[in-house]
Amino acid sequence: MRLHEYQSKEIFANHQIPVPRGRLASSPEDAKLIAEELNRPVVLKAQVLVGGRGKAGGIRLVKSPGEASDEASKILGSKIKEIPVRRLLVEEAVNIQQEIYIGMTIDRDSGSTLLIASGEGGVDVEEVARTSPEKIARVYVDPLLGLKDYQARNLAAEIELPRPLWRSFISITKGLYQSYQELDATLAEINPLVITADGRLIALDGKMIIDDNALFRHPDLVEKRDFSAEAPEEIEAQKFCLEYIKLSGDIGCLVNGAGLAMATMDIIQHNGGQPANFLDIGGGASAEKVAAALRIILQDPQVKTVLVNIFGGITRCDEVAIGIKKILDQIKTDIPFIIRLVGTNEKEGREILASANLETADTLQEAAGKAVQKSLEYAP
Amino acid sequence: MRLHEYQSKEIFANHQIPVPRGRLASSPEDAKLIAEELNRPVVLKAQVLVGGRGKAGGIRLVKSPGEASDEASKILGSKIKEIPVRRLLVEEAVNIQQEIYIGMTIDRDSGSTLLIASGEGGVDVEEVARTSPEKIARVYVDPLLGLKDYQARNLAAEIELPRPLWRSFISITKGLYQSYQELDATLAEINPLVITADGRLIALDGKMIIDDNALFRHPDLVEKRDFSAEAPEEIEAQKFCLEYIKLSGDIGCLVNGAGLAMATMDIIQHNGGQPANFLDIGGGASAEKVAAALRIILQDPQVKTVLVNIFGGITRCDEVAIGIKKILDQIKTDIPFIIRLVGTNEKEGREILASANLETADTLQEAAGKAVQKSLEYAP
Amino acid sequence: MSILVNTETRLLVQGITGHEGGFHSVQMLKYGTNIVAGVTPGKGGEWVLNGKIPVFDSVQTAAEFTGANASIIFVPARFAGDAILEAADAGIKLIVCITEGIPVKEMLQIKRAISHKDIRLIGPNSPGIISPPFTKVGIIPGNITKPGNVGVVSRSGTLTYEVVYALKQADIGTSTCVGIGGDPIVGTDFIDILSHFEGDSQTDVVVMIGEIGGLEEEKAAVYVANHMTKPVIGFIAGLAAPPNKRMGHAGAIIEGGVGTAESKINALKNAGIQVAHYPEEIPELIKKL
Amino acid sequence: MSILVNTETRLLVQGITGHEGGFHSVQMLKYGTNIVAGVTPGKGGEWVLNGKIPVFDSVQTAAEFTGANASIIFVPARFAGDAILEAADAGIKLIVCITEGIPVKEMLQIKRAISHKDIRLIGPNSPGIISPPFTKVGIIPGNITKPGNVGVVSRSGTLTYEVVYALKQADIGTSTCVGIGGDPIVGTDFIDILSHFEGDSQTDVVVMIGEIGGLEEEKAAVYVANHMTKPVIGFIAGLAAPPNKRMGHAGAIIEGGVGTAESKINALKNAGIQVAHYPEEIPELIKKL
Repeated sequence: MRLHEYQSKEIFANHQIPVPRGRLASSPEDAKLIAEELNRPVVLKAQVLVGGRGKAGGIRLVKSPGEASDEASKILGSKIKEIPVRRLLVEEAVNIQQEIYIGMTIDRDSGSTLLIASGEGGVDVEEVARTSPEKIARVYVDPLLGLKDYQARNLAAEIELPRPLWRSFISITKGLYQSYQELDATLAEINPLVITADGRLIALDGKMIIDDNALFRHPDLVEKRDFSAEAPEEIEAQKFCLEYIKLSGDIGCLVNGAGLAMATMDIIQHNGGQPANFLDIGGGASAEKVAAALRIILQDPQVKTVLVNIFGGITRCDEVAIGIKKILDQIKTDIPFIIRLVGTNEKEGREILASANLETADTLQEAAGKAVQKSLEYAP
Repeated sequence: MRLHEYQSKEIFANHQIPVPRGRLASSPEDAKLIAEELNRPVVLKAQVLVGGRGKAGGIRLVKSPGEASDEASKILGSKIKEIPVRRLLVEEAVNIQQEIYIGMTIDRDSGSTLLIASGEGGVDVEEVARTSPEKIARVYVDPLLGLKDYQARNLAAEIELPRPLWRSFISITKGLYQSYQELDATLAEINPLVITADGRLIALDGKMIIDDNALFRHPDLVEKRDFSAEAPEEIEAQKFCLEYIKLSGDIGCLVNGAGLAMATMDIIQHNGGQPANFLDIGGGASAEKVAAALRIILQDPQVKTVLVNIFGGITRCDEVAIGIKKILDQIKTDIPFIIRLVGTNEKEGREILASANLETADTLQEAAGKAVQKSLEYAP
Repeated sequence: MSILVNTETRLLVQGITGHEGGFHSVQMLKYGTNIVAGVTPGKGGEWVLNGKIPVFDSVQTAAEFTGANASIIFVPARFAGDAILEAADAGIKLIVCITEGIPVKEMLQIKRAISHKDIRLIGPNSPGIISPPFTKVGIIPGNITKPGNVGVVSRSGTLTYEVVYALKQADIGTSTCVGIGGDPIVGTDFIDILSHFEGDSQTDVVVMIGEIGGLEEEKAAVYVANHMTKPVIGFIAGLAAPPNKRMGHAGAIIEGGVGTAESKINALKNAGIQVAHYPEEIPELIKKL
Repeated sequence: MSILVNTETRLLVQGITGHEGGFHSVQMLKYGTNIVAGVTPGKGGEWVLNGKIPVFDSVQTAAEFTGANASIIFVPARFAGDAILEAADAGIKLIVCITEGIPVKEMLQIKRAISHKDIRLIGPNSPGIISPPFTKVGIIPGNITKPGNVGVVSRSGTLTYEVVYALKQADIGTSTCVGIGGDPIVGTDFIDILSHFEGDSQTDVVVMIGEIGGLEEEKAAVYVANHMTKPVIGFIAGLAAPPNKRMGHAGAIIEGGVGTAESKINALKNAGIQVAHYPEEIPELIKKL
């Protein structure tokens, strides 16, 4: 689960990381009021969970409360990459001398958290990493020991931060690591962390991603989740703990297991078709979950065929069959279904489906071939 | 630093450990008021940092607010093992069905925290450990992983706690471990943890000892420290970070290093004398610290001779000499001093002391012999 | 001979009284696995699976009383990390964690904590291990495999079934099939299992099934090129997957251009590994060896 | 030959610009120790000790530039734990921590964290190591020892000086003297050092100086009885000490009746170790061997 910039900054502030003064505004009046309170030039920042906000016009520097109100009314209600802007962060503008990058995430390879810093932060940091990898400093954090002062200090030295800022940098880095640990984040980053014209470090933008598997420890975050900023079908999927990603093709896929779901998409493509989605119902899915998954697939207007590929292990084919039957009883659709059930309780599953008039397949290759064929034939 | 029962219980309560309702009283009126509020029989418990409070009359069960006031006026102002009672914890009385012991401390041998529990808690738990060691359950906590649920559960099973209480026991044990970790304690114990007549677990008494080396992380505890409940010469010693323990002999010792201080006491005893104290000025002591240490020694009316034994490493003999000179300039005393300085800056130290008319010694055996001799000869 | 499990395996089931644990314990028993005990805290003293299997409150006591030397974990995600450490602490040498959804940072800690012990953890989020015809420690359906000389190792769950089933349909048998688990942090990696297969007299060919993300397959390819004498057939899922939802700049910087299906397929090919286009092509490639 | 340190030792001083670090660096240099670098974060680039020793911001860079293979730590207690881990992380194999007052639980974690690495930590709260006549890594005054064939190992600081000084006064020299540190949790125990002395060709006799508390001396006694061929002389401080301020019931239960001076002296005697009554008796006992 991704956090909004303002949420990340709230968390940062609670961990002694300096952030610009400011507040959230939901209306031009709010924006004006906050600008008046701050009594200096402010920045309006659209709170939407997509990258490239700035280039899409979601960030504006304004000089007066009146201008803040005017610009806020333009951004609020507009859409950035399909997501409506409902809230703005209104913050004091900061005089930037240098942009630094600092971030941390899980490094599968070393089995630890990897901290990265660069003296050349900002939106182009990935380009810096590609062209000048020596400008990226790295530190591995032992998962049992946590981040130590010397590690943060070594980063400061490596990115050639001026010495008077080391103490502040160490404190910010430790604050970021604590935020990352306490929130069960898989990513925490400050980009840019700026050196201001008057020689202070301040976190100008922040990003955090929380491990969905650890959300049960953070009911407050789940409660405050802003669904308006996310795609509705993905919200629905998450409600049922389904992994769903919408794609651009026309063959809806329902599969158990991420690897098999990808292999199913691959074989559709290999047969000349295009998957409409990635959908993993996980292990041991109930009939309700299967029904919910199919409902999401069928809501996609591009879908011309549905391919169900279940290889039962912890998932039982009979439960899946019950789910399919349920949804077909509820929703009348002429979209063709290709069903392949193999594994645990396969026989029982097939028996349940025997009554319904559904196309089945024995092999994955056969199922994919049929699905591609049906999708080409389908005319609603 | 030892915490009072009421402090430990405050900490426990903050970590979801059930404790009896109650508050601290400094006067009979307070005690009466609290008893009225609780509106049931209460226990008055003297808050003094010594063992065996109960046997010394520091714990009383009373049935009415009036009785609470009467008994409180008897205990308050009385002394338990030389310590004046200034505060009472007034708590609701609890109906006890079984007493359990649970405690944790540093286990040097395994390099970890050792948790101990017994189904036969209470004041005689050490006796239980001696006579029926199989009734003591143990769990070692990995210092990097911390206490895990299964470990607390295994303790519950081993002490044959009724299953309906396991969940509560695990929560209490984890709460105690968290208290211990957060407060940098070297000991945390609940004794007794009682099963009440109505089948709940409640912590009836608690003890915590905080690592003095970690007190810098707990300024609040240092601030709230109750010096009235501790011996004044030990308070004075702690102010200067001196390790001082008063003993019953008549030869005051000032030594650098705990091992050498003990060896000095041992050799005094070996020569037929008795040390008046253990005093370790630590490593690298300043002249001020040495002076403070001598002031504490000289305040002990039993002292008939002072033996200073310094073997300089990180401690410099010249600093020690300056400290000795300082105190002798300040305090006029006829108590004989035996001084032995060896090691770092020994020559400079001897030169500083050359002017003062002090007995010196080359070997420890010689110093101890002289000190014992002088103590026998001394007549004030 | 099989790898990791065999007829000497004395299996303990953590979470035996749960829905999934109970169901799959029955399946394992039917297959022939020697289940000696179950653990469910608070239910010690009960007997389950038609009164055949004793339940204990802790792994410690279960291991003491039954001599269990392997454990399989079916407990819910938020207790599964604790269950792994409990098994490790009780001296269990092979721990197979089926549970999916353990927070990744908890796994970082667990993996580090057991890394210095002589313990093999398979998973989490693993379908387990099957060695036809008699032993399975996991949830891989028994009827989709047959005994044979092909070792299978995979990061996926159900995709693994697809592969061993395709092998069986083509009359090719499996020596041992190991699902190492699909989570970012798992106890055992491809190289560990490949080295076991290299040393296993029953295994003549190895099938390795990877997917996008991480660098495991790339590292395994180097291992195969340098240390394996037996032929390896590969398959990588995720060619049609959209570019990874990148984990911020940090993820992008760490992974750089690697971790994609293309990079993995290239790495395998460069190591001399034949790569199938879809699961059912694997038996065809094996037959051509 | 000496143990742990020798003329190949390339020493780094953590906290070289501090009061104690500076003072004792001068002493070590004078004694002949090969100090190659100092570390004080924020002072990298300076040169100290009459411009002879370069200062670095981190152990990592210091070790890279100077090839330091040992480190001595003089930094204040609240930073000393971090300093130990920094040295360990930078690949320093011998770390001597002089600092006193590190919180005990921090040491539990540090000790556990480095326990799987090939690192020897001496201390904390140690006077260090001296190998007369040329190498000292610590604060033991150089002029109180002379070269010889007696190995000394001790938990105490100044009591150690007392002993080596008494040896010198009796014209007995020291091969290496190691102060393992007086804190409850230290990196290296008696047995480690005893085994080094047993294997050291220069050492013919070993003096072991213990004190009350813990079980180290009792365990060492068992080791001496079973594994040492060289004679060992013991001394235990604390016979006149009042009964330990017991750490609650838990401490009393854990330690039981052991850990007292009597129990330690008995353990040593039972292992065939002669025990001196006071430090200056040690040379007498050695001369009688």
